[in-house]
Amino acid sequence: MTAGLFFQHLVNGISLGSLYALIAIGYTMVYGIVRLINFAHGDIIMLAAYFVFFGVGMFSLPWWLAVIVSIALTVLVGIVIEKAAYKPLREAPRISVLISAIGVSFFLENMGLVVFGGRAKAFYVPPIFKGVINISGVSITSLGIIIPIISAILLFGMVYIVNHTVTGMAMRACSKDMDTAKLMGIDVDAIISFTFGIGSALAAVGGIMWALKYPQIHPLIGIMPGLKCFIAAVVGGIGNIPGAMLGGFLLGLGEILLVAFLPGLSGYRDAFAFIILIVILLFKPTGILGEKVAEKV
Amino acid sequence: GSKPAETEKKAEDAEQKAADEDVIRIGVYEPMTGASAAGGQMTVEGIELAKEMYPEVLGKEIKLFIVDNKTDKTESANAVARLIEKDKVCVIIGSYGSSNSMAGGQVAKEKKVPAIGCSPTNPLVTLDNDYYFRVCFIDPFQGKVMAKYAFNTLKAKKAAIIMDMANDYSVGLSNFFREAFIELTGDKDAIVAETKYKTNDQDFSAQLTAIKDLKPDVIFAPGNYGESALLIKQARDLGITAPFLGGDTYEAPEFIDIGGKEVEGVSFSTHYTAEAPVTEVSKEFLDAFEKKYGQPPSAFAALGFDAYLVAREAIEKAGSADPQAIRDEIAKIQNFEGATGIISLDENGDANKSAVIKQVKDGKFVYIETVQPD
Amino acid sequence: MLEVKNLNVRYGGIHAVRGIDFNVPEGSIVTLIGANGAGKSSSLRAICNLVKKTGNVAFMGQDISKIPTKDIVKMGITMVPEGRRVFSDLTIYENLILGAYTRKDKENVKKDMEWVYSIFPRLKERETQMAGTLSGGEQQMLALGRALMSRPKLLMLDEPSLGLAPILVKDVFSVIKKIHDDGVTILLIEQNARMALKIADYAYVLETGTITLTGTGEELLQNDKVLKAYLGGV
Amino acid sequence: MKNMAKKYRNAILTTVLIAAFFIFLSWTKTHLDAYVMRIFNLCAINSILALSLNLTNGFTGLFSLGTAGFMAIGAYTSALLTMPPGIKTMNFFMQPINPMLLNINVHFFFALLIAGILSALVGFLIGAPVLKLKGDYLAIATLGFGEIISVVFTNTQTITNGALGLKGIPQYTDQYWSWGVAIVIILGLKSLVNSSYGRAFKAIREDEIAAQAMGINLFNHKTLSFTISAFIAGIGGALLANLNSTIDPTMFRFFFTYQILLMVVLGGMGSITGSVISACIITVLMELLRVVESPMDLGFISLPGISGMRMVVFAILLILVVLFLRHGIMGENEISWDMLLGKESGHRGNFGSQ
Amino acid sequence: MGSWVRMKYHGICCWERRAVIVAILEVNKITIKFGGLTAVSNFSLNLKEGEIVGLIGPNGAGKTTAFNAITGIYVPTSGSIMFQGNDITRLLPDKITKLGVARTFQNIRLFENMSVFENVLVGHHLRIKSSFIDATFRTPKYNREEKMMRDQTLELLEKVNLTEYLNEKASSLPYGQQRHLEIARALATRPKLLLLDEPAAGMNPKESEELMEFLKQIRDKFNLTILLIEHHMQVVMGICERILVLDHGITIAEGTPDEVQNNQKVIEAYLGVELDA
Ligand SMILES: Nc1ncnc2c1ncn2[C@@H]1O[C@H](COP(=O)(O)OP(=O)(O)OP(=O)(O)O)[C@@H](O)[C@H]1O
Ligand SMILES: Nc1ncnc2c1ncn2[C@@H]1O[C@H](COP(=O)(O)OP(=O)(O)OP(=O)(O)O)[C@@H](O)[C@H]1O
Ligand SMILES: [Mg+2]
Ligand SMILES: [Mg+2]
Repeated sequence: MTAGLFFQHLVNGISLGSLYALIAIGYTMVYGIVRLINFAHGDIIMLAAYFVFFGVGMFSLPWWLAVIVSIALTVLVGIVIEKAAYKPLREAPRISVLISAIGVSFFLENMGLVVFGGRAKAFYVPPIFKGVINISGVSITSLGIIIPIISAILLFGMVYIVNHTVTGMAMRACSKDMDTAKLMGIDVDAIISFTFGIGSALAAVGGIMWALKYPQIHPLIGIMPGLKCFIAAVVGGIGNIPGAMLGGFLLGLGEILLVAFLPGLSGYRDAFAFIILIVILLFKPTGILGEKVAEKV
Repeated sequence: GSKPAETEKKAEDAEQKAADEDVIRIGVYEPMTGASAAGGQMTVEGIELAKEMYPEVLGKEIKLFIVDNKTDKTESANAVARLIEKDKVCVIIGSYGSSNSMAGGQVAKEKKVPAIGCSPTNPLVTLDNDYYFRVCFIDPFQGKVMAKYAFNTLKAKKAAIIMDMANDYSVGLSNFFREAFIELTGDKDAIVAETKYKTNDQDFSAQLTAIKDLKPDVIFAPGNYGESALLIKQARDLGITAPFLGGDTYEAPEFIDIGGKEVEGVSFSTHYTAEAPVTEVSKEFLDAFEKKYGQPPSAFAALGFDAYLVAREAIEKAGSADPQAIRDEIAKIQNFEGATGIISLDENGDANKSAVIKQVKDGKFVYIETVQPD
Repeated sequence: MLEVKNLNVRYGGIHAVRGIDFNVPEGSIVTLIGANGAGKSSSLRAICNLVKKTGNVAFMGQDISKIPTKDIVKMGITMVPEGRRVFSDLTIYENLILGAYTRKDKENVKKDMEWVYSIFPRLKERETQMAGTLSGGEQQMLALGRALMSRPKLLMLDEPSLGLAPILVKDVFSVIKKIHDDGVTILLIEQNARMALKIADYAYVLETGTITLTGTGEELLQNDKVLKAYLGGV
Repeated sequence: MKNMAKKYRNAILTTVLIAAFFIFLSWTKTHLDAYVMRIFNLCAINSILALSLNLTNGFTGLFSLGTAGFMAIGAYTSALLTMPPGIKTMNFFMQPINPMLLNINVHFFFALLIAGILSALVGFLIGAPVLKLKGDYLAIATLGFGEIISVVFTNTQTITNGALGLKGIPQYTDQYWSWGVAIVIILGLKSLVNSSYGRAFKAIREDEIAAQAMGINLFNHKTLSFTISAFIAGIGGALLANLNSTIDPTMFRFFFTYQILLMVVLGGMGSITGSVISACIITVLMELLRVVESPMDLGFISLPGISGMRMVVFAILLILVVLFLRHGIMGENEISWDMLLGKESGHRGNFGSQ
Repeated sequence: MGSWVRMKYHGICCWERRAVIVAILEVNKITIKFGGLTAVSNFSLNLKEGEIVGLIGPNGAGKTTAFNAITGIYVPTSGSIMFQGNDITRLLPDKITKLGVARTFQNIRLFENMSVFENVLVGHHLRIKSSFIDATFRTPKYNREEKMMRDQTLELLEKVNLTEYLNEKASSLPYGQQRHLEIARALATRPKLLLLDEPAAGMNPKESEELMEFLKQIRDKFNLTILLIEHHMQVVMGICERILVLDHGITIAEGTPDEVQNNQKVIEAYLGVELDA
């Protein structure tokens, strides 16, 4: 393999990995606080993309305004979903909430099919996201630079919120013991809504970036990113924000380099994500950066 | 009413009776949800248009029973069983996706009700099943057509294949292309690379980067139009200039929307063309479709349209709604004028049709040539 | 300050608290004692609206029986729950900060934290340790410290000496007294009935959900029945 | 003594019920049409699959999502063991089938058994490493294994025919096979979970550390539960393959597992009868809901059929049921003779002579 | 009363062993570290058959951690643990229980959704010889074992006065009864050594007294050796023959209740100036 080719693969991997990372952060946020595998996360990603699609296509908004409106709407949807489908189940066994999440996911996907139709549609890409830079044979798209930057900014933002603000502490407190959190005077419902809001906003940013990079949208578009990014979050240590970033990069790079070095195995690319996942979990059962919660008996 | 349930029941009975008298029942099972929802929906558009244009046969109204198969085999089999047993249809149209067709076909075969596939191009669909027919050509032919085009027209000596390994259509077609291309070039190593992706993948950069290095003359990449458009886009971003070739699934307006200027020059085989309308029906169909849906039809809509027409024709000839009689009539279909061309069914029940090759030029599908079957 | 009337708590079929009445006058220490499962904790949880209940609870003349927990806390009632319930994923420092969640006077929060650390130096040593890995007793200290951080008007303590070393039990009781001297009203649940009665102004004995005996701490300490049932009949 | 009598009474009642059920099965053969029959068979198969998942998730507290993968193993095994060589060659027209597989052909009974055993074997091999994971981590890892199996099956062209799948699998599965196997599994599972091993499983579910302190070997018991579950799933998959007559790898993906998980939760985690009831309900419901997709004529207004509505309605129903029936239809209880006849409830009344 | 004979029989074996006089448990200089924190340091302990020994010390002294090491939940950083001549330092908890060490937990850990009866039945599971196949097909071998387990469970529950709760969910029991149940469940594993982590926590003096009686009883009935962590001095001083005092993971004193009670170090670190309860 020539150096140029290798660098091309590396660039591809970083570009994909940062996108995974971006979405994985949202997953990890929600999971970390609410302990819920939000199966609908991938579908929220899809919705965000459709909101921009309609904003630009039907309401002729400028793209940046469409993006802002989409993020706002997505946050709203996220909060509504939480209130309608998860909140009534606060005291229920966790598996019930999980089923509810699967239900929401089915609902969004199939409602999407009914309302938007099943055909893949083209997503509008503003010219500034279209550029390709060529450095001695290695092509880098402008998104390949923009996405990692956005991911990094959001990463730091989230780490700051969760670890260094009182709201963040309250979020973590709720994640462990809601009753006692209430005894601290914390408005648990507000905190959880806030968490879902942030999670959805991250999903929206992730979804829009995804659609810009892969400008084809249909109602099932969120499923694979949803699953892969969840894996990324788990690999990094679910609930751990830098872990999500790390997991995303690992997965993105790993997938690309697998195909690069072992092209004969390109058919096993999807299995690869799961194999990484399982191998890592076997050595570190809570993910790479996940803290070992030694249960104190 | 004071006893709604009873009234309803009565109404149902009455309807049932009426149905026996002056309605001909045709069943449709297509993926309206699930992974292939798009294909199913496109096909149904064509079927519904056909029903609007030709609502009657034998002086009776035709009633369509459209059921969803969720892109799932078990559901496909359920759907066909339901159409036959509950809706009492005399002929069935569907389904997008060869694997769904096969699952449904098994039930149809057992119950001896004929089925007409619109676009399942896999040879296995009709093989060993006397009750399954189709109005499209099959993959071996399509693969050969594209191999010839690559070799003769594009003068390609080396080709790369990128296939959707979870999609039987893509796997099958790739295989036939490979065989034909190797035969034409006489070079065992004419296929320089064969890489895979999976339905719903969106990132192909790794596969493409690897191919770029091998510098093929053409790249054959059959698959769903959405993924394929993305794939070609990414290839151009990576600086791959080799022409891309594909199959009939490319022919959807969204292919160009998604691919934008990057899919310029992409060629593919398909079932018919508006520019060189093979038949009168083609023109008629095109106009009506534009009028109803406000956009040009996809190949699947056209095939759905044709499947309906063939079914209607067979009923007409059979003179009754007897499934067996209809089956026998379908088997005899020769030189039938459909929107996609002249349809003649061979002994397997496959349509022996010409294929056309189209290319994307200036954001439009442009007709290049017609290829006759051997 | 706190008036409880006809309080009932039911868990499915179990009628845990059966229409009890009691008062906590401002500036007093009132204790509830009673055997395991008598319904003491349930009563406290009901006051904070953490469990479904019927009956009336008034705090400083205001009806709080329908007010959500978080607002009750804002009004000045803080509870140290049974079994510590520290936030195990948070450090000691963060637990304490959350104790002051409803407070706006950030300046004083700092001072109060020093105060809490001076009462429980062990907490200071382990400031950045995760609360979940603390020993039982350390967690109890943290739970108490956390409650103090909210500067409550009424502090409700559910078995604060549970699992504490004797030396700490004494400390805890002296802290309780100290807090009380600072003007905090206290409602205390204790198994360690002797110590509780010693510092209590007034006491209620709870048996299977009903109040069977009341009196000042002194009185109950002398009471034969109490002596036998709760003080080990020495 | 009273207990002994009750035991005999229950055994007799069960036998009578099963006999009656088989008479009913022979009645269905002539009286139900093929469509209803298919659904009826699917009810049995889905019950089997739900029971498989319930054993790990409901009884042992192992959050496992690998069912679809184990089904795939069972389905392919049985398919390859029952398809005649001619059909196999026809299927494998792109790449010939592995010659070792071409000529094997066994009776359906053995095909089912081997399907179960092979699936159990894989379950055992997978379980050994991953069962040390807990909770959601176990869930995602087992989900991963299911997906890996599907990817592997897509790639192993000479064994599975890849994405093209297998067609023309003999349709051996009829109501006797499907319900017969279901009944055997129901009875076997009931016996297992009410035994000391079943109690050990439940203890692990309740509190692993305490269970271990009770001398229960976590690894052995978890692996046991996981392997039995894989065995059952493999048989379920085999029955499905021989009912559908065609299979491909995309059939056995996580969606399938989700659907089965729904059945388990709706039926009640840790309830055998619950799983069976809800598997039947959901299977039938999916068909009944087709109504919302066909055009409706309400007399005064006629609504066009909206395709896809069925899944929307299904999703909404699903959420509603979880919201309002969070422990499922049965909770952790069972329908038992004692309960039906008004004595103590099934799972509580199982202490010895008293 | 039938099966108490069996239990006694079991007991007799132990009596015979006692003649040999080996320490039933030998903890040799174990150290347990969590990251930088040394929870237990160079802790040694010798238990003779039939003893009741107390382990006390301030909060966070490392008592529970030492228990966890003995029962296999933590592996000590260094040192070794021998039980009846077997090295159990690195064994898994279930293996250790099988050898005859049972425990209760500081925070009660019952199988909450199982009945009281089932909780204790689970304690018997480790002794059964039938395989799961026997269990599924209800072979006579299994039926015999099942009946034996049930009988023994009923007797055990009678002994600890929980018969009236037989079919209640464990979590619905009053706290004190839950502690009793936890002990009963531990006894079902037929231990030779029983480790109790604060059994009297949350009990009032009256209940504590009853508990002491109960512990003495079961010690004799089941011929147990008991190691006990407790903060209630009344209990510790009342039933322990020997007491170890831990502070910061280090053994600061060891001796009879009287000795310990008057040890200056212990008073400073743990008891405080004057004993109250
Ligand atoms: N969440 C619950 N669900 C069901 N029953 C409960 C619940 N919480 C408490 N109970 C029951 O209610 C009764 C009173 O319990 P409560 O915790 O109030 O007692 P307590 O007096 O605080 O006892 P303790 O000294 O053990 O803390 C007990 O019988 C208990 O089993
Ligand atoms: N898993 C763990 N990770 C980190 N530190 C731990 C862990 N378990 C225990 N510790 C620390 O070890 C020390 C000893 O804890 P341990 O629970 O043994 O105390 P203890 O003597 O039982 O106290 P108490 O009487 O309060 O229960 C404590 O400082 C505790 O914080
Ligand atoms: Mg209490
Ligand atoms: Mg302890």
